[in-house]
Amino acid sequence: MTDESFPRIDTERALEALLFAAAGPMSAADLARRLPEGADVGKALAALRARYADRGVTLEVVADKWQFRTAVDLGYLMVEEREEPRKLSKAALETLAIIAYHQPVTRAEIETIRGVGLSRGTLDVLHEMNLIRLRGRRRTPGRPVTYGTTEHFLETFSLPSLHDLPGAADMRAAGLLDLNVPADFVIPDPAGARPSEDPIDTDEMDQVEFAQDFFESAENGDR
Amino acid sequence: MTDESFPRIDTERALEALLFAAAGPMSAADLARRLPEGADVGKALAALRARYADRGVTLEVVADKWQFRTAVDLGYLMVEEREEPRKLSKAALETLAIIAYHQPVTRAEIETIRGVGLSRGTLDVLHEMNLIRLRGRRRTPGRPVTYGTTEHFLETFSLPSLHDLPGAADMRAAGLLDLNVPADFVIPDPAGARPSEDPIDTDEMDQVEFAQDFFESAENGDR
Amino acid sequence: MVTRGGDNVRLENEVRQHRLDFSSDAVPDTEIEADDALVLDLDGYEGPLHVLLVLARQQKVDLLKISITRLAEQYLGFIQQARKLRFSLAADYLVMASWLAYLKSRLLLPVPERKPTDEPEPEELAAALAFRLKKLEAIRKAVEAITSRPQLKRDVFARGDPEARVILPSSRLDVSLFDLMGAYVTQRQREIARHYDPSMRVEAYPLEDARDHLRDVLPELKEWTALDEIAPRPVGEGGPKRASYVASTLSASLELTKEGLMQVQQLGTFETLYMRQRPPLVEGR
Repeated sequence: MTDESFPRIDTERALEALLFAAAGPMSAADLARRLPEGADVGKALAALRARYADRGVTLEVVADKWQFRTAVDLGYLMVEEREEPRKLSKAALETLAIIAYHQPVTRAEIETIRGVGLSRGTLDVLHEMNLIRLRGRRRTPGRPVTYGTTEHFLETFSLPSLHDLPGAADMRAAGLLDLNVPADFVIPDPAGARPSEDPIDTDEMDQVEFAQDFFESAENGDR
Repeated sequence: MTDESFPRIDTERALEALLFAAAGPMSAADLARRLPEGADVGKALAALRARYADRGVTLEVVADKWQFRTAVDLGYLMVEEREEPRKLSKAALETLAIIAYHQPVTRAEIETIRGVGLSRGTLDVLHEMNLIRLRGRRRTPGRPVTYGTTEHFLETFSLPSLHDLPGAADMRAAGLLDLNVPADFVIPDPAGARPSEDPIDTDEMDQVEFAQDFFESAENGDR
Repeated sequence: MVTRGGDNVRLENEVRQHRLDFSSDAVPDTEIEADDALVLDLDGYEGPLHVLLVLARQQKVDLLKISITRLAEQYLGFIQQARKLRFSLAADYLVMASWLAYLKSRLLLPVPERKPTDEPEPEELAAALAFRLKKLEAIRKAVEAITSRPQLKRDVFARGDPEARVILPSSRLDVSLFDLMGAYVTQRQREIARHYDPSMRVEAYPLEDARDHLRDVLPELKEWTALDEIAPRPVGEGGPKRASYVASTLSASLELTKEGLMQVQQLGTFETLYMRQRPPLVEGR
């Protein structure tokens, strides 16, 4: 008991209620705003997390926010609640992984890593599932659009933040996330060799322009 | 420890997860069906209920079904103001503007200026948002009710007083007035002298509401 | 793109057919027996790089230490087999094949005494290819790592209790005084337009008069003169407005210009219009 004006146990209870009722993960700041002045949200969250650590419902950090979720080992009980996730093709999963680990990454870079052009629907599917978003434009000639992952991506794969992508640190250390290709690198690159053949490009660019204008709101729409 | 084949603690955890993720309240039988054989659901539910008794989320039984709910005393936390400011519809904004400049103004006068009938909800919305009020009754045949703006209206638009509503010169400066408006175009000074009115007494309010309903539905029939 | 997609589909179909023929459903995704390179599950292996990665794994060493010459042979073998079975391979596969054949030959040839300066060392190319495969493999591993995370709505479940929440509409209004003014003026102007009375004829400066006037003043217009100065001023009350004089004069000037009698020019949009008598084509004639 310090000089806290709002006692710890009340803070914990309030957080339990707020997190339980929340429609999605809540940040510590969101939570603090909903509590009386003087509540030590950080400490209470840590205490709650410990309290629920071995329960059937645990307090998890996803996308830098807090959320109650059922314990991983009890997933087998949840047959009725389970939603068969939409099956992503190998190409889509690979593209998603490249976007996740290399972000911000351009379409051309994705194609270079995979050694094959992105087929029409791949990015669409990932967009539609709200796993990826437009991040901005690369400051290189042509100002290509870059892609990154959404908060929903982190929520879906139970990741506290992008820093927690499995194996990312090792990959980075081994130079495997380096997008710079040596200048004398001349492996045939069918993907890069004919971007202008894709008739969808112009249409797509329009959409991209549009999306970028509304970049802020698009981002807010993630939630 | 009895001969339970599924240990108590596991049952409790499983129930926590099931009740937490369930779409609605679940009966003990529903729960038992979802658990492995030999789980003592009754005991585990009682234990869980005790465990959560003084938490921010409590386990409640309603009509023989179990459900986690936020603690009653924390209900005040659940009231949340939507963050996005409300937008006024075009019709509401236009009606508000006429009331502001022409107050006290009758419904018929508003309609004359607008050139279209007032739809039923428009005045209601403005009333509900506390932007307009009934001011009195015009001393003309039929003694129609007049409308004016509220204090809250002034606050919303950061106006010190009705005198400070921008006039024709301001509108012209803002480029809002067409150049072809006739010379006799006048914008009334809402704070200026008005035809005298009778006040509305409170018990008259009911009649007013009634009269208005009648009058509105008749009007809706017109369109 | 379209043809490539078509090829892929066809390729996949044929592979599937092939598998059905030999009733070998259980073709592993990634591990392929060395002598069974043809029975590649091409499902999801969209490009030559993916095939190379599968082949490279057969060498069972770190990708950075693979033998590129052997990899080239494996790949060429794969292409040969595929063609023998008349799989229609997308052009990418053949481009890769010829590049690998070239790389292999350069790796095997004795190092020339005078190196051509414009070509990279074959060893560098080989290393770059190996690194590229390593990158792709890393991404494949990343896919496994990500998809084996507890997935929301598959392994873990969250539930909001939105019924518990009472959402009050915001008391703030997203509206400005400017909006209010705008809304007011729009309506008043609509009202004016509604009360427009067509019986009140607007006096206009007749086009014929404007033309006659312009012809009269034309001989004096040796220099560029602003339209404003040329158009007559309204005289007395009740006649046409100044705007009408200007408009009719402009119309008339365009007619005269078309007839080749005068010239009109404007330096930019909304700039002053200047007009003058058309100078004779040849001075002094």
